[in-house]
Amino acid sequence: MPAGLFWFLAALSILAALGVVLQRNPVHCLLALVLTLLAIAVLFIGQDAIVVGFLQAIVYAGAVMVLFLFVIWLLNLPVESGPTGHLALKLFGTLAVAALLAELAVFLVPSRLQLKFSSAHAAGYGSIDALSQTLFSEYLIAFEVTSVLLLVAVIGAVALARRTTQAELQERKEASARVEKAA
Amino acid sequence: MNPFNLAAINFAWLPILPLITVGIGAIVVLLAGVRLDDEESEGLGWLSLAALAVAFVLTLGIVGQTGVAFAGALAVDSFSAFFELVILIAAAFTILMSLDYAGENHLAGAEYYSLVLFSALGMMLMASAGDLIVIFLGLETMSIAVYVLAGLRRRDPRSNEAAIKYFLLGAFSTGFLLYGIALIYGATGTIKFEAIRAALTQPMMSNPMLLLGLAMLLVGFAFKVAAVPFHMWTPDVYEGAPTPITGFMAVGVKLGAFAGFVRIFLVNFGPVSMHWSQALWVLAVLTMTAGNVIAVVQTNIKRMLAYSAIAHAGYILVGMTAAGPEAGSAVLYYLLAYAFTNLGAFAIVVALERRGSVGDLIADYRGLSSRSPALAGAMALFLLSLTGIPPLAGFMGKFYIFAAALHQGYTGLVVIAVLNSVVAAYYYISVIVAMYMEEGGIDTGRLARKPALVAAIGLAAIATVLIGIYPAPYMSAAANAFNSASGEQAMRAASLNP
Amino acid sequence: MVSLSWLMALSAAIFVIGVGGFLTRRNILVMFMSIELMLNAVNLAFVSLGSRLGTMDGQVIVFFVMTVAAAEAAVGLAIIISIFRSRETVHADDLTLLKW
Amino acid sequence: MSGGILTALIFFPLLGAAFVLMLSDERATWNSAFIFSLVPLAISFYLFAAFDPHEAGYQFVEQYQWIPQFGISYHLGIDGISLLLVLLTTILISLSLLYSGGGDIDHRPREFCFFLLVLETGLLGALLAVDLFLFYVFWEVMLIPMYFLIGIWGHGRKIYAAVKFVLFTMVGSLLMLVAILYLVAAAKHAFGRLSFDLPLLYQVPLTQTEARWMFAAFALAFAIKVPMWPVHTWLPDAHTEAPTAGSVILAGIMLKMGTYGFLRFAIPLFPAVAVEAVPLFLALAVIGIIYGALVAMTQPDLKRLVAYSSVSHLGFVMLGIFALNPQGIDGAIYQMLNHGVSTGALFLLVGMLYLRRHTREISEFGGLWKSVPIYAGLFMFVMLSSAGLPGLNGFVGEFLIMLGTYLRSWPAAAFAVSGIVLGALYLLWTYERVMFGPVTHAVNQTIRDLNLREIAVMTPLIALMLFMGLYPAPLISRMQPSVERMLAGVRIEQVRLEQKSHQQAGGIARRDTEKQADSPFSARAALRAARESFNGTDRWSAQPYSGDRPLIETASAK
Amino acid sequence: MNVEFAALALILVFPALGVIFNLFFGARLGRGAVNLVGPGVMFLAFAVSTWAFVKILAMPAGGALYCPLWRWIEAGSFHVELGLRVDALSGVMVMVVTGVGSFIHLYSVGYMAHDEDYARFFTYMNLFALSMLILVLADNILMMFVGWEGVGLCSYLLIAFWYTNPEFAYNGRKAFIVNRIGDAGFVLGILTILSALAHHGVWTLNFVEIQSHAGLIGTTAATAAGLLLFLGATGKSAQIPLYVWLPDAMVGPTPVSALIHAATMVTAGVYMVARLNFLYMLAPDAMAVVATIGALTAFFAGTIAIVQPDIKRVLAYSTVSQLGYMFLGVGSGAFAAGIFHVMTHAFFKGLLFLCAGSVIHALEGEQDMNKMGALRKRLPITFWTMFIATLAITAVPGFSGYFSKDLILEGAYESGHFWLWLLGAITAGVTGFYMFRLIFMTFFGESRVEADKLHHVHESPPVMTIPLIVLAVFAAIGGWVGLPEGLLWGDAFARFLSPVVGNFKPAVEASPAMLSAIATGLGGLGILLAYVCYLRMPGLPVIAAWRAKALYDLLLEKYRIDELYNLIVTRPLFFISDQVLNRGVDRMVIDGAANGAGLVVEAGGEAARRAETGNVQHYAFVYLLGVIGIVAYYLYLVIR
Repeated sequence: MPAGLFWFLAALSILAALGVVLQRNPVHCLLALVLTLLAIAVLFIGQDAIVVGFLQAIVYAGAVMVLFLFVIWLLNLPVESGPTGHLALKLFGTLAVAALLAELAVFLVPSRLQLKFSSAHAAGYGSIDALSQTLFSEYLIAFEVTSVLLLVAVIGAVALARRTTQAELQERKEASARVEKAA
Repeated sequence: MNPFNLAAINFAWLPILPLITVGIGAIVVLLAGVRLDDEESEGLGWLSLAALAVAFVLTLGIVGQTGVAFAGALAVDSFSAFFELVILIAAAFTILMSLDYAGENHLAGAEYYSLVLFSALGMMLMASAGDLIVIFLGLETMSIAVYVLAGLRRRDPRSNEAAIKYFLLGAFSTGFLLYGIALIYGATGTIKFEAIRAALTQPMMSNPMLLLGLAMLLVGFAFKVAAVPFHMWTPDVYEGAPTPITGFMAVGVKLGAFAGFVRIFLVNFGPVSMHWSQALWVLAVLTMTAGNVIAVVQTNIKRMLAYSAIAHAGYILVGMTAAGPEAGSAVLYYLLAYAFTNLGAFAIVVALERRGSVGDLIADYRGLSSRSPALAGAMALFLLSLTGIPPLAGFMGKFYIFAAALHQGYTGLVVIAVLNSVVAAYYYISVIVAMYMEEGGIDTGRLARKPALVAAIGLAAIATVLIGIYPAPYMSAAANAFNSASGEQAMRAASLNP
Repeated sequence: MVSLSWLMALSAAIFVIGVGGFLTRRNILVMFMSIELMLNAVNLAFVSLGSRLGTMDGQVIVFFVMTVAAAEAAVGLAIIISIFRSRETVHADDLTLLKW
Repeated sequence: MSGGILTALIFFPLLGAAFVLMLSDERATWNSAFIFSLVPLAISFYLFAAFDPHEAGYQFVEQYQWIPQFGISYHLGIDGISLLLVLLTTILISLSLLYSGGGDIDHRPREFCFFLLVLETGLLGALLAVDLFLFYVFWEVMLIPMYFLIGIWGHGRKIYAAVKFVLFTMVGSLLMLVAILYLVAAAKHAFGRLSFDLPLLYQVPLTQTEARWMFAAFALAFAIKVPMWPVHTWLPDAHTEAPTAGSVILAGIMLKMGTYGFLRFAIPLFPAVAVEAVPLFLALAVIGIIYGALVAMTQPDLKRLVAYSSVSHLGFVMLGIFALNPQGIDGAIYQMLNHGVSTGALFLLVGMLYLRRHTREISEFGGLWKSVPIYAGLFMFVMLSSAGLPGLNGFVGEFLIMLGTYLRSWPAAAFAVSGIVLGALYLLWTYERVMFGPVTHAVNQTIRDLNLREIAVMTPLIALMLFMGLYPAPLISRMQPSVERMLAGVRIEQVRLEQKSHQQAGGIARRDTEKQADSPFSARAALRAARESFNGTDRWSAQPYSGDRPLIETASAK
Repeated sequence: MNVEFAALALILVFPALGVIFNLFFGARLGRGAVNLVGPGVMFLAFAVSTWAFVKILAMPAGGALYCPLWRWIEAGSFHVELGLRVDALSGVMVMVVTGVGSFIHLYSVGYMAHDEDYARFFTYMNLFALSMLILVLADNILMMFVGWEGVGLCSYLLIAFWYTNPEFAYNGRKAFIVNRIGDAGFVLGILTILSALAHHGVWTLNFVEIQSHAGLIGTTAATAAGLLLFLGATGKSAQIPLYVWLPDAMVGPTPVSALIHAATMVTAGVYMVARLNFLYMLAPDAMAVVATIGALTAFFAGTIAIVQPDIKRVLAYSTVSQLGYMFLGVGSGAFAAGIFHVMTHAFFKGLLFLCAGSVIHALEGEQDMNKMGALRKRLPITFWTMFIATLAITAVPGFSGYFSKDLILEGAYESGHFWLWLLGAITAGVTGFYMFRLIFMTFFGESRVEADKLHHVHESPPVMTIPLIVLAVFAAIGGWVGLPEGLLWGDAFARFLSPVVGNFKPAVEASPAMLSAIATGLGGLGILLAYVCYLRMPGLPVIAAWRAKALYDLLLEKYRIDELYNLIVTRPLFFISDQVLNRGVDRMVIDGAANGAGLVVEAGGEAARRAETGNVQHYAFVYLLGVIGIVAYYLYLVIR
């Protein structure tokens, strides 16, 4: 990966990431996030992680983010109305984040960043062949688990978002009454 | 290499059969429940129990093994068996508690039971993981299922709120955990435990990347076990979640998390314990102290038990700080004792709770002993065990942990732990005070119609007493479990008198 | 070739930005997006480290992380919807029924 | 190995407790609980009779593996130090049950009997355990039933009192647990194996610092239980609010666990530190004696007054223990029994009064003698026993303690005698305000005198007071060998300490009472002198030192 | 020579049976049975005592009877064997106690005839006698202490016999407490002896054994022990500074006063000092203290007696004064003289009290001498017996008191205590004055008896007067066993006692006759003055009191010693107890610390709880702080 490209992508991804954090409109945030993901996808590909890079672009930046978009529209979210009531958190949060970044920076200077070993990329490194070979041998169990994980996610999503039953409506009434009373 | 040569990755049915059983059980429950109304879900519960029972039997086969399977992805040893068995028991208790609860509260039975099973599956994976990624995936399976379970009382704003808080912070924490895994991977070039252990040679030990990785892993697990200051979610989530799930979180999630925590730190990072035990020392002190001190002022029993769970995590961290074979088995034994006691306590909370969350206040327990002496007696038993009164299980656990820590020279830590126990005694006892020495409270309905719940309470009580007064077999089981994981490391058995 | 340090620094920067976003935005959805930032930062670290080490593990892990992220997204968004249904809000500081 | 008689003794009450829990009829509950408490009473009498008074070690020993991982065994045994306390325990529990069934406990009798019997198990277990872990288990087991007894059947600020009792006790006992664990670790270091067995732990070599810290932890735990000044403030509250039976057992037996702990554990485990700590403990004990008596004097509440008197009396016991000589320790053990009997009886009497008037305020009474002469007479008798009137039980213990203390440190004894005066002062003043003078409250004219059951409860205690006052020798002779054995370790340390101070003092010999008094050399010399000074016709010279069986004088006299 | 004589135990058994009988059956069986048993057991004990005493007399000098009982206490090398022993000293004492005691019991039958609590009264009386007999018969000092405390207890019970009067109850308690203060010293004294001997490997409390090992007790220990034991004696025998209880003890029934003041309790201290004469001989300093205290007490109490209006109170102070004489005697080394005075004093003081009781009985409880007078005719037996007793106490030659007091003063002078002798001699004058003041005010002059009582003033019944007559005989002639040396049988009493208490060895030569004359003269002067003041010029005392009002009030108020004690002891004690210790140290400091710790925990919990705001971002912030902390720790590991 040429250094120039890296710097460009690095700057882009950081700017886009800042965009996620700083913009008020959730849709704009989402777009910035997609931009970040794409920049990172290119960074992946630049490091011979071709399959993963494309997956990142297609599945992550594509499918997953669309899910977000649906939800934003579904909820019809308003633009965040300024930094109300959160100033202290914003200030101290930023300070803490800066502190963390400073700490990490100390760890990540080149002299401290020594790998155990470092080898040249074998032929086909990052290809779908190599990836699936590893995936289905050494990571067979993990791979199977992801299927379970996705199943769990589906069940969970359905369980939470399915139609409200009559009994639940009743319960909801009771609950809100109780909340009011508590308030 | 033929990628599908199963022998090359030493495929083995033994370790995965219990997992598969639980997974299939979950799917069967789900399918069977499709056409059932929420109120008729009790049969699904029994079905889940059957799956757990089968898995339990199958897990027994792992006891006594020592080795790995699936190219090191799964550890096949008594350690995994120990945790898997306890996790299965915890799941079974949770289901016993839920049989009536789920119907009464209109929870979606099929989803509920299958998620409990899936989450148990995740925990079991954590217990038997042989590499970091399986741990991570197990953790996620468990967590995602529990996020949903916490929010399953969909129309209860508290339940929603518990779910969202747990989810947000959990995902946030996942980031740190993953970051840690990445750094460990970078530092050692591998994510497999065996290889990591082999890599921890002298020059590697102070590799900054390894250390930063350790730090982030520590954070990730500290969050899952609810160690201070990563504990803030615990009371809110425990309070908001459906009570059986709270019990499941307090026991099962903690078991899974500690299984991973112990496996990674005590077993595999054991050789570099000097790089993490001091940090754990501080965490342990903070966790015990904050947990106990804040619990003192709670008025809601679930919240109080949440802080108590935090405090108990602190005691376990004391054991982990001590870092050694004895400490390892002490932690295991403690978890066993803690599991039964806490499950029993939560079962009683379930029993007293009426629809919604009426009956959650400590004040609601007033005069319980005259309305329902057996229930009050059992609750007192559990609370005393949590306090650490001999000869109950909780005491033996503490005793074991304190002994281990002292043998490693952590006298100061043990003294702090002991002083904390006194604070703890205060709030546990205040519940007993409410039950036995005050009047008022609310009527709790008839318990006799809930045989499953009664069975859960009874079994937990028996176990609490039994593990306490005859701890030797459980102690040796814990010791064997730990030793089989730490394997060939030249650590002598934790049974200290050969 | 770009030095590993820079890659890691980039990863750390994005990670920390994600953390910052999580801390400072009121909107749960945006907080969730910040978490996605953190995960991506980690992914970048995995790929970079894997690339330097010359093993495929890093990339495989990224694959898993993506799956997990997808699963989390599904569940997380479902939770957000369910809370929006009952509370009509997605602001983190409105969700303080449970406290103390 | 003796067929598990001690196990039977300990667990029979537990069996009874389980049985009682299954009953629903109130009368049946009381009766069966009482009967169940009679069995251990019988067993303890049998033990007393079968006990070999010449054997210093443990008798009726039972030992089984329990938790081999830690070298913990179920090891029971009884010796001269615990024998009489066991007897006291079984007696007082039976009497408490007998008394409580007579109307003192008016609600939830089933649970009451349950907890009382569980408490008996805990108490007996703690007394009989030879394994440190086993002891700790029973030690804590005692705590809980007592907590319930105070909290459920108590009066007034019962919850505050109960919780305070538990927390105070727990602070000490948990720190003791740390010390136990540390000690065991040291034992492992020394002997290569973990063991909680007392005889082994007695021999653990320790550095001075270690021993000091551990002694401090043990001593704190026991001092709280005793309770010594200044950790005594849980006691007045607990006593005052507890039901009568609770107070009786608390004062009569439970406090003795603290002093017993010193005798059995703190001192023999760390003799060197114990010897060092003598001045401190003598000072604390003396402060306790005077302080307790002074504070008792102006208490407006009868039970509170008796509670503070316990502080004073237990101060005497501690004084005797830390005299670290046979006289002091025999006296201390004896005084433990005395206090159990006398203060137990006092609490019973106060309870009987409370049952009639529902108040314990001294100012509510006056001139009671007129209406309740039997009660007044018994009260007088018990009060005199408590005040240490010669001829009654209290004096024997007090005198031996004073003697032991005097031999150890005469100023301590000089201060301690003031406790005798103050003791008489507050007791008599109380008696005067309650029994003498005109009847100031009309209601006091109509209260009824003791009924048969109450007299039946008091009679054994009165008999014991007389018997123990007039003929203590058979009791003391049973504890002697064990006390001597316990002191053997202390003496070595004492001599060592002296040698050290001799060296520091540049070899100037310092005369020490104990060493000279009981060392074989000087004793033999003294005996010779004694023989020479008598002409043999006098009855005093005929058998001047007979009966001192375990002692050196006899050996040399033969 | 020692002879075992098991019957000695009977001396204790009889009163003990009396106690048991009266306690359990007395009220049930009625007055007759009690009246029979109460005094009866005493006479039986008296009989046995007499038997024993006769056996002693028959034995060669130094003989003794003993009766071993059982082994009482043993602990380590220490052991106490209970045993009874009658030698010359205890023989005399036991005769006095049972003898005088019996007659007082007999007298009580009449005196208490109208009291409903007669059974309780005789229970106490018998118990009192029992205790005193234990004290006297004990062969070891610890058993002696049993009796010693026992009489203290019984005095408490008897003084507070009419318990419904709060003042009486208070006085009873005061007696016991003051006694207890002395007893504390006594215990320490025992311990001092014991430990001094134990240093040499000798463990004994037996009088004979202690005596044979007395050489092992150093002077320091002997002095300390002597003084401590004497502190006990000051309590029991009402000496400065612990005499305050005795005058207040007058509130008990009069026979009690007689028993306490004459025959038994108060003489215990003198008996103890005599019994331990060998110890005191080792400690001249202690002896000097004893003698000085004795003389001072004698004078001091005498002066108070001068102005008291209460007939029993005068007698009480006279008792204190006479006890002072006894201590002057034993403190001077004239042990036999001291004991001799104990005996004679038992006769005449017992008699005086019984007479006073008879007067009070006649006047239905009136004790104020200002409301008596001219009773000579109405109470002839009482008058004559009391007059004899007064002659005895004022040491009119020929009467018993003369011989004993004379010996004491002689002993004091001859042992070198000139000033003490002088004080004693002056006190003899004081004694003459106040005793005859009593006689004159009671039996002579104008009748000041209140009108409504006057008509049924009558002589007491025979059951009361017989003891008076018997005691009067002894008061008159009882002193003849100790005539001056060289007259008839000489000082037989001292000879008899000498094997036990040794012979008095004068340090200073003196002429006994002259000493006797001076003392007797001063006594006569006192009587004369009383005659002048109360018969010849009745207005004189009033004028004197008015003139020297301050002094008069001071005396009347007993030098305000009670008030002083109240101010410096009692009040501070109560203040410390309630305000300083109970409210201050206990509630505020100790409980404050304990509760404070609890409050700190609770406050900490409350504060930490507030951090749990419910806002998930706050949680994340805390989380982040944790991360920063942990990473910082590892950073430190890396860059260190």
